Amino acid sequence: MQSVAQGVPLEHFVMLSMVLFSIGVFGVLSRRNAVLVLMSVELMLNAVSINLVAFAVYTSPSLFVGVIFAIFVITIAAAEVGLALAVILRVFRNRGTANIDEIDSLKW
Amino acid sequence: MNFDYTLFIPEYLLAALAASIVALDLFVPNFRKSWLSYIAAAGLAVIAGVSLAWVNKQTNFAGIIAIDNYTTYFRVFFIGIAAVICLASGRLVEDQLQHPGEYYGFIIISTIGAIGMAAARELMTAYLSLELLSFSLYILVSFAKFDSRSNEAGLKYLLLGAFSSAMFLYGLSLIYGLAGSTYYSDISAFLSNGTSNFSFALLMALVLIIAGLGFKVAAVPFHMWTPDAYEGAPMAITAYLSTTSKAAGFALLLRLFGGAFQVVQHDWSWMIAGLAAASMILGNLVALQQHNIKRLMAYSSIGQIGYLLMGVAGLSHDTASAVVLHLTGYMVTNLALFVVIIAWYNMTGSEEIADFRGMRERAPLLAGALAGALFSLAGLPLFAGFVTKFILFQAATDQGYYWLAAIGVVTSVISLYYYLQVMREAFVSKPEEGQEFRLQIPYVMQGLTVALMAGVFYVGLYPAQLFSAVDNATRFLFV
Amino acid sequence: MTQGFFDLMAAVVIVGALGVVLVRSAVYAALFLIASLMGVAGIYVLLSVEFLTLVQILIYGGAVTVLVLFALMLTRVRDLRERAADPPQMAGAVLGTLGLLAGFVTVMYETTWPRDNGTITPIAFNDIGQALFNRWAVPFEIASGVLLVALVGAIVIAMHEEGEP
Amino acid sequence: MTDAWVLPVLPAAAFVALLLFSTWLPRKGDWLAILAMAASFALVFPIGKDVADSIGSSAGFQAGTRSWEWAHVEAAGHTYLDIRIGTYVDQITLVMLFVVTLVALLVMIYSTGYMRGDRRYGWFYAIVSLFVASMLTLVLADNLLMLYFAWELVGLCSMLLIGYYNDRQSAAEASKKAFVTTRVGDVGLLIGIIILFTQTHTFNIQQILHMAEAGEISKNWLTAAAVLIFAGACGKSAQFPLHVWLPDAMEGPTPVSALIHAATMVVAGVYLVARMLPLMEVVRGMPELITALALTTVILSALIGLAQRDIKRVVAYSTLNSLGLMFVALGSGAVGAAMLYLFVHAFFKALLFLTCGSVIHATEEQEVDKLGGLWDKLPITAPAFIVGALAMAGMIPFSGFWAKDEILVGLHNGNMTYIALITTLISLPITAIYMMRVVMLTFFGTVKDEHVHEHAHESEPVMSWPLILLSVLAVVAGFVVFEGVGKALGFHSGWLGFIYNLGEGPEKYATNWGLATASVVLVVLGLLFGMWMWRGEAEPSKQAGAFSPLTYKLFLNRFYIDEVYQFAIDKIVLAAGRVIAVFDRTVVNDTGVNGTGDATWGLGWTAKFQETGKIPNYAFAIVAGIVIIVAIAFGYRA
Amino acid sequence: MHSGYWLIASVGIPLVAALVLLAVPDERHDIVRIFSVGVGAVLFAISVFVFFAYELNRGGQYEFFIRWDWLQNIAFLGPHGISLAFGIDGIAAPMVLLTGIVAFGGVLISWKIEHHNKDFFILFWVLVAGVYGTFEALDLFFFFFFYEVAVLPMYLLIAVWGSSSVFPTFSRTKEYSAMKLTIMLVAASILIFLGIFAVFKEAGQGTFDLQTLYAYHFDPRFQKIVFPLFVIGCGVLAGLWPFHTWSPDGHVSAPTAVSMLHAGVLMKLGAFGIIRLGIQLLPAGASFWMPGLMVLATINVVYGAFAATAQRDFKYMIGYSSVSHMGLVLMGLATMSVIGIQGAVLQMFSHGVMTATFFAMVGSVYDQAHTRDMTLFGGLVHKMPLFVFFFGIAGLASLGLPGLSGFIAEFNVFVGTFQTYPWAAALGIFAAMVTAIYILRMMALALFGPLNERWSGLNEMTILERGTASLMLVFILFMGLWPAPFIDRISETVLRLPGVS
Repeated sequence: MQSVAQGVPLEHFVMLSMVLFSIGVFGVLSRRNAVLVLMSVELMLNAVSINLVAFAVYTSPSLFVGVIFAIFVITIAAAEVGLALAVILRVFRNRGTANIDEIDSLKW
Repeated sequence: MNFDYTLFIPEYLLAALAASIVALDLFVPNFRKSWLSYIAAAGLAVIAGVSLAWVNKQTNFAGIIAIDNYTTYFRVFFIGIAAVICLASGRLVEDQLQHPGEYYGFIIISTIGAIGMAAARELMTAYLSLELLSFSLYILVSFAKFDSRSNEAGLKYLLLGAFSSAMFLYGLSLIYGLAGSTYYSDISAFLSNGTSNFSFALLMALVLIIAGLGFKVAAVPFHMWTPDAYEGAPMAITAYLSTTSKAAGFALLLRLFGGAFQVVQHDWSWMIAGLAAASMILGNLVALQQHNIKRLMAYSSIGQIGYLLMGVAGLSHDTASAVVLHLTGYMVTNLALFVVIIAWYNMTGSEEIADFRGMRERAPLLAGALAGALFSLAGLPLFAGFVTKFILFQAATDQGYYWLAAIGVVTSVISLYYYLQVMREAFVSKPEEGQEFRLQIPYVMQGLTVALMAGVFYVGLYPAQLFSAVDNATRFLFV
Repeated sequence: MTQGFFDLMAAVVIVGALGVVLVRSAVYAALFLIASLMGVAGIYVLLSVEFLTLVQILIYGGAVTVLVLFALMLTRVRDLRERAADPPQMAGAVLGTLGLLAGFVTVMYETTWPRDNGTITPIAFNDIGQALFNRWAVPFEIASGVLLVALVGAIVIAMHEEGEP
Repeated sequence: MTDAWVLPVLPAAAFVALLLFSTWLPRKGDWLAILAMAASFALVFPIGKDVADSIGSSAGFQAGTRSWEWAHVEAAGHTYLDIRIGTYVDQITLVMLFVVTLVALLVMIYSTGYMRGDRRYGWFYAIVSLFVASMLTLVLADNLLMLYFAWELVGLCSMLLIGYYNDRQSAAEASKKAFVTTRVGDVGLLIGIIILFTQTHTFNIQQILHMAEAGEISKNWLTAAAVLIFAGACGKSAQFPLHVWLPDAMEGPTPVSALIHAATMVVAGVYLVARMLPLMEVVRGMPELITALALTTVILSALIGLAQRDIKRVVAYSTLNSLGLMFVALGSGAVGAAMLYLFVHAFFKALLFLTCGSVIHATEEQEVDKLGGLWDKLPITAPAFIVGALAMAGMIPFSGFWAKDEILVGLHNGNMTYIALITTLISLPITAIYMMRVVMLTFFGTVKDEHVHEHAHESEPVMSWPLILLSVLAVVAGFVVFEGVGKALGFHSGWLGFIYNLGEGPEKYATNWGLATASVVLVVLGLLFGMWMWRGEAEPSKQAGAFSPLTYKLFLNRFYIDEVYQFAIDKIVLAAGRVIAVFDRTVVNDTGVNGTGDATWGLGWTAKFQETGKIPNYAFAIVAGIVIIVAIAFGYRA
Repeated sequence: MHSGYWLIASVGIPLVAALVLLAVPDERHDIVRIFSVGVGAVLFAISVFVFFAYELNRGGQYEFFIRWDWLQNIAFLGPHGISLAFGIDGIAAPMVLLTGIVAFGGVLISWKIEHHNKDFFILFWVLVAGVYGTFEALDLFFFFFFYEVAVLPMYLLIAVWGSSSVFPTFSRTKEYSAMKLTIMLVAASILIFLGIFAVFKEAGQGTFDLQTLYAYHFDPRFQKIVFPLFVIGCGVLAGLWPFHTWSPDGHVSAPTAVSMLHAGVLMKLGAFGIIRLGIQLLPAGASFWMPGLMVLATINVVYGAFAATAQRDFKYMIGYSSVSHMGLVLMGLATMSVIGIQGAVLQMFSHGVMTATFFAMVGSVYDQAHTRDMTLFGGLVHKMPLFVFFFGIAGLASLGLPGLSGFIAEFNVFVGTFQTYPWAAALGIFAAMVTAIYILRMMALALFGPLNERWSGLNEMTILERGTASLMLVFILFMGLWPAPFIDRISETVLRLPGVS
């Protein structure tokens, strides 16, 4: 069957993923709420998946590891979110805040 | 293509053991929870024995997972560490933690992840194993649910871990994009055809991968989580963090860079060297300032990581052997030290170095082991540290890294200072009034201490067998 | 026309992502996240891996977002708004990101991706299944292990103990 | 009798025996020491006979020459180090042996009385034995290293004996002074020896002398060596400027002073110079240097002697005086004269000290101002002392006269300028005066302290007999100058022929009547002046003292030389020490060592604050790390 | 029986003793003491035997040689890669003897230790084992191994059993001194560490065996680079100026036995290392750098002597005099001449015995008086004549009195030095005079003169202290009166040293 994306070069996808990744990094660096930091990490992971899939379909379709990898990445990401939220809840219950810059009793 | 699932029997056994421990937890009466630790340890010991069956068998599963001496070595190694940790945490878990079953379960499962990291010859598997280990550790670190420090540590570790593993993944994706495959062998084959027209992508990928793994092994500047996680985590888990997770990181590092990236060594060795230098200097300097034994160990471990990275920088068969040897010696020493600390902590409930005072009077055995372990960490002879460090540095020098070796020895002198400070509390300071009485250390702890110290002396005085075993193991890294 | 579709989707993704990292209100951020992730799903469509598209929509559009919203509720983010990061932190964030981006751009312009023939070879559903359960069975098992650990762990951590307020 | 080594070994053995067992021996074992001493004294004669016989024979001076290997380093024929133990005997040695053993023997006998009942009687005899043993070794040594060996031991023993009364701080100080001062000279001696060794690769004295005379040693090194060795001699023989220790040396028991001044210690320097004289004469200007210093000593000591109050101190300065004369003789190359003076000096100086001893023993008082009119109280001591005094003053016919006359002749015949001769002559009356002063103040004139005078009593026979014997010797010893006497004693060609037959060819005693009369006149004048000055209440002396109190004080305080040295030690050596010590602590340690440590510590302190505990910062660190590495990598690649 | 087992025993016995002591219950002080004295006696016997059984004229190969391969044919290590190779030459022989003497003396002196004497002796034996090993090891790795073993127990030995002291202008806590000592010594060994790496890589023989490495001819440029590492690294342990400050402070704070072993033997390890690693391994570097060492050594000698004159504390005085005397050792080594180096080794032995005596004596008076300020004493001779006798002998030995060990050693050094560096020799002899000044000053102050009533309560030395002192005295006299046995052994080896004239 014919793909719908003929004509869009690989670079575009890679560029997109890179931008998305950077935005995610920015989020991690700038956000204060643990949950939002987590969201930013999700963005980064999605960037990774885009990369993987794009490479898979463009350069090595014979052994499309990228796609499989992307599936796993998504899975792990989901699991990560679940676990993280549990921890965040636990922290919130003990300290009454989810603001990561207020959570700095351990330092130096 | 070989799909021999029997290769994973030890892992299946581990999984089964974990499950059965969790199940047992439901039936064991509360005042007998310590049984769990013994059962776990016993099971682990058995499994370690089983996994010895693969010695000198060099085979692999679909080219994804290699079961060779390297894997076997680390299998036994990780399982052993897990067993020690289980035994050592018995009293701790009873006193402070809920859900002992899950606790031991996670430790055992994480071992699978660690073994996977050592065994994987394929990026995806390596990544998943790494996540398996990390997840278990995230949970274990925050296992002391009512201790806000534990939660905080867990949160930091988790968020930063996710962040850095995203970085790692991105690096992997780039490598995949370049090589079109995730098998180490393919990658290495691909890279050996010249990298001129995508060298920047390659460098970026390498940096990201090194960052991810650097985070795992806590190399400066990716080390920030370490002291906090160490301090927050339950004592036994701190020990686990400083042993298995680091060792697994190095297992993966060696396997990956030996198997996939050695052909482009000149592209990355200087990065590792830089990290090594930074780690040695920063870790040992900041350790001078610590008053909490866990944080002290955290920084000292950062310094030790620096030494090990020195070996990775000049990666070759010799250095790999040297690295694994030092890793082993360091881990044994570290375990011994942590067993002492845990035992003392169980008795006194304090993690402050200042509260080690009078250990000589109150627990001579612990004090002696403490001294031995600290000397070993400082790299003084009779103990493991001297020999392994000597061989490691010599190996690095043979690769031409004189300056790294120089930094290494200088910083190890600095480390001697703070180790001696700890020893001073234990031996010179007298116990407070009314605290002079002898403490009754549980026999488990005494046995562990003696056994581990015996190990320290074994490595320190007659490393020949161990070294040749290691040499056989690392031989398979570069196929 | 496909190029146009790509641009659209890319725009959605980027805008959503920017929303996630810039918007004050945590809830809006969550919604932006959904948008962005859906955009990514679109990208998958464009890459003709429908299976991934479904997975993306199900897991992210469903599970993850809901979880996130729950978390936001439970942690009662103050009137669901967040203070802006203090200047040094923000400066650091900007610098770091720009540096990284610069690196990426260099990579972009300096690299010719090997074996890139500019065309997509679509991957069939059942091939993926085959691969997943034959060749990649072991990673699959490990992944399941990870999920299990996460599940149990989340319960153990979040579970309300007796004697706890 | 070629086994001269027995002489020192006997007293040495006595020393060991006493050191270990004296506590359990009857009489603390003094008899052991005395027996050993007597034995070695007896052994001197066979040796002397051999030497006397060997003079004519072509064999040369082989008597008593023996040598054993002590330490030897040799490889590929090249000898790196060859230290031997060996004895060498010739006339000079012989004289020394005779004097040392005899005086020591007498002193020991005398001490049995003087030291009776002392707390550390056994220790005393032990050390005296060692003292003598080392002195004998010194004179017998055939190589410089062994000589130095004995030299230092002599110094040690003298220190121990001077500090014998160890409950006196003054004694401790005096012994310290003696040792350190002589040590200054010893440093010179040691360097000199090393120079000679590095130049000649041997320690053997005779070889060195031959090489020196044959001019096989580079002139500069030779000069250096000669000067340094002479410095050593100065230290031991208390020549100016290293003379300060000798007068304090009387802190020790009087018999010890006798030993030190007469026989064992101070003449070591004279012996050394006499021994090395051929070497010294090769060096241009060396004799002049010796003479000059010697004369300085003579005048200085004579003047100081005038003003001292302590009877022993006066005698001590008279020793300086005599030593000066000996060195004058050596300077003018008159070895025979020097040895003769040494010979007779031993007797009358020992006599003087022992008599002093018995005076002190009798009165327990040594301030001449407190004594007086003891003539009738001490029938033996007094005349004995006077004999000694006259001999010292060089009154004819006492032994001192002949020896001194020899020196004058030597000066006259020698190539020395007349200044030397004149200065010596000037010193004579002064000597006479202060000797007379002591005599007058002690034994005549009015009694100053009734109490002292009352219970003064002559000391027991065991102490008196040595005095008498010594007095006789002090009178007659001088007659050996006459060839007949010498022959009678069994020396061919008389004493001087015997002594002089050292290669310079025989030289007869040539009386120079002019000099002789001059000296006699001067001495008599001096004596008479002394008598007049200190008669009765000693009024004139007081007036003299009052006439120029400054000079008086100058004399009394020994020209303040000690003070100068004390100052030098305190303000230079010790001060330098303090400075260095402070430097060491503050700069080297507190700044250098601790500074490094503190710097490291500070680095750690500043570095630890990167750990802010805030997740965004940690994340930033990661990103920053990545960016930096990437930047380096790309920059390097581009 | 293989003669090498004697050396193995000399290292093994103390280690085993330490292990055995681990098993002794804490409170059984008596067992610990008797056992330790026994071990000390055995070691002493072995050392004496080894010294006298060392045969001359054996072509200068190492005697009592024994080799156990430890790691070989693995990684970068070829055959005999790292082997436990023991053997002694004419230089090591006297050092072994010295170790036996001082160790035995130290044990006797430590009899009266009450506080955890079990721990004390464990550490003590480890220290002794390290010292023996260093003198006997013929493998670069094990040389360094034992070198570090000897440093390892120092911290605890000083910090636990030492004494802090307060002086008018400053104070020294035992912890400070112990830490400074340990850190400085280990820091110095860094240089040796690096030097060893460099040598191994340069030689490329795949072995640390010293004899193999001696046979290899290193490139002179390389030697010039690496030699300073060894000399300074070892020099610090030998009290090389300006890295000497650990020594006086360490002595002041250390317990008696440790001071004895430390000044007596440990400082010699440094000088020994300079011979083994410096002169023997890198002769070209040696001949290039030795003038520099000569300058430092001369500073050592004069500086130490002067600093000693200003001290009021016995141990400080002895400490600085040690600096001065070790300076003489370095001076002798720096001459690169037969007599000089021979004198250096003699001085190592002489200084070892003499200083050990010093510290033993000071300990015996300090234990009673609890002060070491010599200005507070006076007339000790009236209460403790024997003490004064031994102390005096040691003092005289240190100021180089003939008949005692010090003279022959210093004389050799001076002769050797004079041939090439007359100025240095002159300064050295001058320093010997200054030594006389401070030694006699100390004696006049503390030992002689009227008795200071405050100390009328002092008693004579205990029988064990007398034993120790006599033991030392025997050897001081032995070497002073009949140095031939030493000189023969030493010179035989020194003559074979490369680059020595």
